[in-house]
Amino acid sequence: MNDTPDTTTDLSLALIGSGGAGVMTAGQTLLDAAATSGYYGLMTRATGPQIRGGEAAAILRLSSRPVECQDDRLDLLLAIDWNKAERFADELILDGDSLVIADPGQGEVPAWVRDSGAHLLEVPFDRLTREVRGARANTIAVGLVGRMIGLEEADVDRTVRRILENKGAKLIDAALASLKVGYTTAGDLPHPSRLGGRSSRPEPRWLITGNEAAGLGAVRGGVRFCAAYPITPSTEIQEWLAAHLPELGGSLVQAEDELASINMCLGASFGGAPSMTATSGPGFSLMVEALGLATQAEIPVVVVDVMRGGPSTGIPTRSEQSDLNIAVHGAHGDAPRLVLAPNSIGDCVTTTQWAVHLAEALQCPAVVLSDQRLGQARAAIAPPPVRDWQARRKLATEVIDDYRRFADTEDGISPMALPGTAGGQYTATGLSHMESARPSASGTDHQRQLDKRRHKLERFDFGDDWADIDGDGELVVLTWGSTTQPAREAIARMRSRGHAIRLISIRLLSPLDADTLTEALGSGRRLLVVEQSHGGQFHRYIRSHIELPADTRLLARPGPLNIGPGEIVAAIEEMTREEAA
Amino acid sequence: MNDTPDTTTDLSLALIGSGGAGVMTAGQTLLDAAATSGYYGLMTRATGPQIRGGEAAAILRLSSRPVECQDDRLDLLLAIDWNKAERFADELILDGDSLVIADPGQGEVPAWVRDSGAHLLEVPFDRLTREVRGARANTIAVGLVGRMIGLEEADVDRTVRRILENKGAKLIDAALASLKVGYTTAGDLPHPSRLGGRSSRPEPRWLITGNEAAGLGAVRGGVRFCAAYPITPSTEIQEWLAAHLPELGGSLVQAEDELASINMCLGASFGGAPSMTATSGPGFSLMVEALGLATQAEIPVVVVDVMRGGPSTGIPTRSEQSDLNIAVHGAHGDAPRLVLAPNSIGDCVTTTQWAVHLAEALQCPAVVLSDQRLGQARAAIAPPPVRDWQARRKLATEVIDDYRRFADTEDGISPMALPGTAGGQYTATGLSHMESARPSASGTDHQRQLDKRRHKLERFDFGDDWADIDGDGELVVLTWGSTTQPAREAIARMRSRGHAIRLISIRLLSPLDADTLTEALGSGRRLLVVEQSHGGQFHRYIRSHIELPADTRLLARPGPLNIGPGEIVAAIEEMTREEAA
Amino acid sequence: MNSAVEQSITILKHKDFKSDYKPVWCAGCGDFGVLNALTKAMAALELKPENLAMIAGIGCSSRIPAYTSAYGFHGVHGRALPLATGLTVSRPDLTVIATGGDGDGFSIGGNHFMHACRRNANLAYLVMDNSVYGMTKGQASPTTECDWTGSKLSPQGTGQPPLQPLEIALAAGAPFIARAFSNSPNELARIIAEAIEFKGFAFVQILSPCITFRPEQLGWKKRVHEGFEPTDDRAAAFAALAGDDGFTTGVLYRAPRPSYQPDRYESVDIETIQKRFEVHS
Amino acid sequence: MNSAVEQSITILKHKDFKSDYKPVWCAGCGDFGVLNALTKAMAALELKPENLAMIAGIGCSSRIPAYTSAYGFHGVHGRALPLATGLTVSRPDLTVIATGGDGDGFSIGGNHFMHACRRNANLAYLVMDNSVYGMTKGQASPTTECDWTGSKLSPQGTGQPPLQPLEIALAAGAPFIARAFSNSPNELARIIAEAIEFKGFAFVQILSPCITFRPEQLGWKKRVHEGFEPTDDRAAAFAALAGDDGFTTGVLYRAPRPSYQPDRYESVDIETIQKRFEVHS
Ligand SMILES: Cc1ncc(C[n+]2csc(CCOP(=O)(O)OP(=O)(O)O)c2C)c(N)n1
Ligand SMILES: Cc1ncc(C[n+]2csc(CCOP(=O)(O)OP(=O)(O)O)c2C)c(N)n1
Ligand code: SF4
Ligand code: SF4
Ligand SMILES: [Mg+2]
Ligand SMILES: [Mg+2]
Repeated sequence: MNDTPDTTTDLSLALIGSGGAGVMTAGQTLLDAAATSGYYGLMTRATGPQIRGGEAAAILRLSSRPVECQDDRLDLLLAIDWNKAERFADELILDGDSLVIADPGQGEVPAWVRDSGAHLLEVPFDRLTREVRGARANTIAVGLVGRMIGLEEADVDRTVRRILENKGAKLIDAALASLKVGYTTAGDLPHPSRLGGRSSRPEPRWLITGNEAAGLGAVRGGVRFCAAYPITPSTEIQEWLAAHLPELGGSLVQAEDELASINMCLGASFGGAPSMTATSGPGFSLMVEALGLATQAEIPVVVVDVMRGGPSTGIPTRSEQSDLNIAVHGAHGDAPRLVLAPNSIGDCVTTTQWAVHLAEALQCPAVVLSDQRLGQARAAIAPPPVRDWQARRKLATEVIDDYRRFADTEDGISPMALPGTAGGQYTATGLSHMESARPSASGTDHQRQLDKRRHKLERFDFGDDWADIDGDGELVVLTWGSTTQPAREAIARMRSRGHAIRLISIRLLSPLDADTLTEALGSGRRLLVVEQSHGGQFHRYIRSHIELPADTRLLARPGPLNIGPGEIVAAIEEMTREEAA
Repeated sequence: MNDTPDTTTDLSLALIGSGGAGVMTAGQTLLDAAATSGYYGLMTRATGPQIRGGEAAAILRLSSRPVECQDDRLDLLLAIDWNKAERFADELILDGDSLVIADPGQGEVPAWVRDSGAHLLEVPFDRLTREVRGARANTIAVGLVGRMIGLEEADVDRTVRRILENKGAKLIDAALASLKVGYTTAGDLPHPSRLGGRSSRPEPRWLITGNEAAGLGAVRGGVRFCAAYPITPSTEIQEWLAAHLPELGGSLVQAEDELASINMCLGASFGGAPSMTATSGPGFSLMVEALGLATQAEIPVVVVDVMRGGPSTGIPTRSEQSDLNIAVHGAHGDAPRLVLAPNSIGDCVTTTQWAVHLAEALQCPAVVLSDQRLGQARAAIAPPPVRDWQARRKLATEVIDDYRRFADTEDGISPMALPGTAGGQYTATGLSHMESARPSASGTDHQRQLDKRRHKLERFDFGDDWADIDGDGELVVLTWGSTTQPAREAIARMRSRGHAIRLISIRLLSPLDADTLTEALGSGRRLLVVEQSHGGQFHRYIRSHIELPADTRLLARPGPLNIGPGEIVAAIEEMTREEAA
Repeated sequence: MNSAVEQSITILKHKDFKSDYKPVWCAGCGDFGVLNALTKAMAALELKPENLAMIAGIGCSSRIPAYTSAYGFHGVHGRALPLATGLTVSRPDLTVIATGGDGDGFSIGGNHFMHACRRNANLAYLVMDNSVYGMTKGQASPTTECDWTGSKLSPQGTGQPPLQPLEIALAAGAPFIARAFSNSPNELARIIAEAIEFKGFAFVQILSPCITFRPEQLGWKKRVHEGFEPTDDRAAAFAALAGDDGFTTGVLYRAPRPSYQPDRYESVDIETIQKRFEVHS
Repeated sequence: MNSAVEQSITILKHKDFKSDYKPVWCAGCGDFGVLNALTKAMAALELKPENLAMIAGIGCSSRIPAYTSAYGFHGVHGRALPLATGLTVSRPDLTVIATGGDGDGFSIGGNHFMHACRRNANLAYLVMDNSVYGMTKGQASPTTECDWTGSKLSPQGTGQPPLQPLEIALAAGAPFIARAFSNSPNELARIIAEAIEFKGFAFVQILSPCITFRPEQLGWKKRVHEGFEPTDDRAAAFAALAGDDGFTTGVLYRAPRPSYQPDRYESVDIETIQKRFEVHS
């Protein structure tokens, strides 16, 4: 490590401190300031088990290029105090190139930090705080770090002003004074690396969390009704919709439980309102009966499942990709449905919007598998692409003679009459039925409607969005959802070392088009499947549909630690090494 | 068709009539009488949509050898009337060798009967009934058919006496008189085929339904607590347990819903009582959250899912094998569990008993996938084998220092302390936890417990009962559950024509031992997978675990009509024909 | 008695509110009377079938939607009220009627019942109470007498006091609560009409005998008697229930309050909302 | 006041009923007071921790089992009462206490609450009511005031009258109903002890402030007042609730009846039962 500042295009840092120290606010301020300065970035949160006020870490990555996953290591760790910090030892990886900033008055440096070989700088936050009236250590830290990594002071000041907008002049003044203390202190310290490389004319940029993005995707697609029951880590979707649906002429009902929320959505959708609910594993488990009804009665509905550690209550605040099985298979009877997964924070907009469009077009339930990693991270990203996917349900609008709600049409999609349409009256039902909707226990009717419901999914042209495919090479990395970004980064690293690798990230998990996927995999290639589940659910699922290459490896492990690029690089290296050997 | 009675070892017949005609009672009487005479047999019921009193059919097969599925065609059809009988046209298959008995006064013979080429005999039931005081047409029919097919009159009389035991002398006398009318009338008719071939010293025989058998298996295994919510076609299991648990010192609670019933079972099991509930698809869908809890908190519990047509409310009174997906995959998170399936009515005893034993031994939930075809059929069978599988939970019984409820033992099974054991106090939880049961969000603890729970299933020696394997040959028929008996019969027919075929019927569906199954399949063989689902769930599931032979065919179709031996023979023939070509 | 309604019942054709499906019900089932009275009430209110939505769960009684000429939704067991709530909230222009049985509504659906009473969305809820699970062939329901031994699932009786739907509705805050009898066609039609017209959550317990599994309920005919006088005083309503034998009919409680309708105001477009995510640089 | 209990509370060591886990609760959370009073009551009743089972769902309050030295079951959200019912019915030798929050018990768990009141299995049910979902960071619960705008999920307030747990319990047939306050340690311990000793279903609503999401609940201290006098007359209890401001404490209703215990009688062995399937030939 040397004292002359390097310029880097990519910087990882973390702020830690015990409850009330305000590291989350500090982290978000830095992210927002960096975005204002024209950078991309990402902030994830980690907290201890206390309901409120326990130890906390804000983990940030800032970059001149889009980033949507954390790096494997930290350039910088700032500890306002060391209280229970060892809880983050597995997550905050330091090495000889890392810089650690801590207050010497806050006790001993934990072993994992000491043993990492990181360079330690002492900053007496506590004392500095006492020097300015109303100052807070976390704001001083923002100034300090902001300056050290090379953000413009004006951008940081402006960001803090905006955040405190409604809090009164006194608070704003104290905050600006705190920042100044930080800037000044930073001036005296070595700056190992500073951010650089942003374009001089910064592109437009959004600050958004994955959960907000899912909410936005929903209303973009046309959702106008939501019923919800709070559950971590999906509640922010519900809250976002509660704030925004009424502005769009829609509404949100807080239900008594998830059985109610999903059925309220079905009721609203029966009436014509594109409907959605958001939940996580435990709530999703309670919804599967109603999802089967939605399949049988052909009622469009979208459920966003923001996955967390399972099974059961599991680890509510951390990510996992272990709800794939229930998303695809969670219903009694043969009940095919749409299952989609966003693969980045921005893609939460796109995929949710697509899910609404598809559910409405295909008159069936759609499950969107987001996860805590995407949902609760906040990022500065390029605005997601504008897509014209809208809720456009095939309706029976004229008064019809002999209306058959479940008519067996060419594409399997039957015009739906909405209440209010004279002559369209029918009774939607979870019973097996005839084309007319009349209940039937006949084998012919049963088979015919099962066929019809299969056909409408199989015959639909989903286009190219079923997966994101990138690059070519003898090795294919196959993944889905939130592990896509680290996979992408791992592949980029390997490519820079001369390896040719293809990435396939599946967005449309069900129905899975075996032919298209097989073609994308190509022949003679080797395969690495990457997923964040203990049971290798994705691997098994893919295997149940297509023949996998003889040389297929699986990188599957559960949460709560996210799979990072380095872990995927190691798995790829192992495969390439073996090949060489 | 000729008039001199043939002797057959196997006879299929059906009695039909509208509500109140009593065909079900008549059918059951014939079955019981045949059993008394030393035959084996099976009776299935079919009814129209009316809640009560709609058209009904009792379909019987009687044989000198064990039979557990209906034949593809009928030797004899007796119609007390023709009211809505055409509803059964798909199910009651007649041909030129069939005999049809009907009252000419009941109107025209339906087209499907007339066009079948079956030989028609006219019997004026209505007039005959009026000849004897208190006579009933259905009892006359019992006498008539009983005599025609060659049952001993004494056996029939005795059976009717036993059935009417508590109904008073007047009723019994009228019934015996009715039988006599039947016998007499039969004397004047041609008897195309009579049952024969029973051994002179009849083996012991049970009369039992699959649902009763599941109840018996449960208490054999040690179940002493049941909480239940009624649902067709599983209610008879609950009712059987309600009658018998108290006799065994156990108890049954009727719950307010399935969420309550499964959780009551978990509470009782936490306290040490081997617990079970029975349900069908819609109820099962409501239980998956609690099943995930049982996995995470390692609480033994058994759920018998008596499958019916799906999805959603589907066809409540008819069979399907379409709950395999949810049985295996219905829970959020990685939540492996035991899934077992009985393959005959008698096996409902054995498999349920085994499920109780395994759930208790492995401290995890077990799902038993029975179905309406097994559950609601009544059969005269050989008594199921006596197995010594008992509920034997590994307990922590002494007062222990530093008790670790979820200790990571060699076999993955941790001694469980029951309330009342001093020093064993712990808090069972659905949260990820340490060995001590203390909640934990650490990656190490999470992974360790996930590994432990996988290991206990993988390392357990399930022995040979994982499947019933029979015969050898270049072709393998792979199936499970209630389609096993028709597959067995189809294979027998093909064998008698010189084909060598192996049957594999999987009893332990999860965990699926890929190696053992692969070995049983052998190499170079061709495979026919048989299942009663629209989506081919079983086929996909197997495929997600093992590599299937290149030449693998799938015979999969939904309910409500059961897959019969003839359908499987046709599929096998197609495969052998292609090979020859 | 609302004589305007009474009169029109006899004038308008209630048959137009029936479908041509033959009910699966047993001959003599009380639910036939409910279907008749309901269609009479619809006719009396001069509703249009296409603007009516009948929402039900699972049970014999829950089959009723398909026997009317209205739009219907025969959902899953116990969830009629959430379906109906989602529909009425998002389509306030419709007339929404939830129906079902005592098992559907008070056993598996009990939580939704309690919360629907509080929530007070604009819908009528008609429960055909026969104190039994008819559809599954005769088990005890929450309203079954504690000593009824007619079910193999509770051969010694349930040992639990029957649930009091009217008391629960009152305690849970329902603004309209009534009881009627399937075999008193005029009163039943009148009460159903009142419930439909009521703006908010209107609950009617309809005693509707199950001829097949509770044939003794034929005797209800003799036990049922009019008696409730509508009040808007909860204490008075509780007091009225204290002396109730379970067979008093009429509107017990009627205390209109604004019905539940979550905010909606079409004020901005999505572009405006999206702008809020933009970084100001 | 039961002075014997009062006295022993000060004599026996309630610390022995606490585990060494540090609660995840926020400093100042009302639930600490409940834990204290509960362990005091356990000590006062001279119970053995190993014969005690504490059953809970999910929520801040539902974490309480692991903070005691009893056996505990921290199940899934809303299902504490079924777990407790299964346990108490099959293990009548144990002392079973179900606990949880207002969300767990009255929202998602509302149906079980209603049916547990009717069923009257032998267990105490202690609900720590803070009129909010604490664990999920502050949404309205069924007991939240209709105009509370503190939640982003209902920014205009819920628009629904708060659920009245005591009225519901009474309407649903609970034989023991009380209210207490987490910050009145002696009364709370006494009422909890009474609930535990009661043979049957004993429900206690414990007002227990959420300092983090409802800091204004600190003011409850001034509003709470003793006042309920135990009665076994339901009408009198309903009347007492009519004038209740939601902050009256004490035992409202106490009317013992035989608790629910399904039949058991070890009379036959399995062989005898199996014989019933044999064909007599
Ligand atoms: C989740 C679920 N559990 C159980 C059932 C089985 N089931 C169908 S109807 C019914 C009870 C119906 O009783 P009630 O609502 O009183 O209607 P009734 O038939 O008496 O009119 C039950 C338990 C089901 N369909 N779904
Ligand atoms: C099925 C399910 N839905 C939602 C949740 C999320 N959740 C956890 S606790 C809780 C509410 C807790 O409120 P309350 O019972 O009042 O407890 P408190 O935290 O206020 O003590 C919710 C909605 C869950 N864990 N499971
Ligand atoms: S079983 Fe009872 S409730 Fe059902 S249709 Fe028949 S009489 Fe009516
Ligand atoms: S959030 Fe509220 S209820 Fe939860 S621990 Fe904190 S103060 Fe207690
Ligand atoms: Mg009923
Ligand atoms: Mg609460």
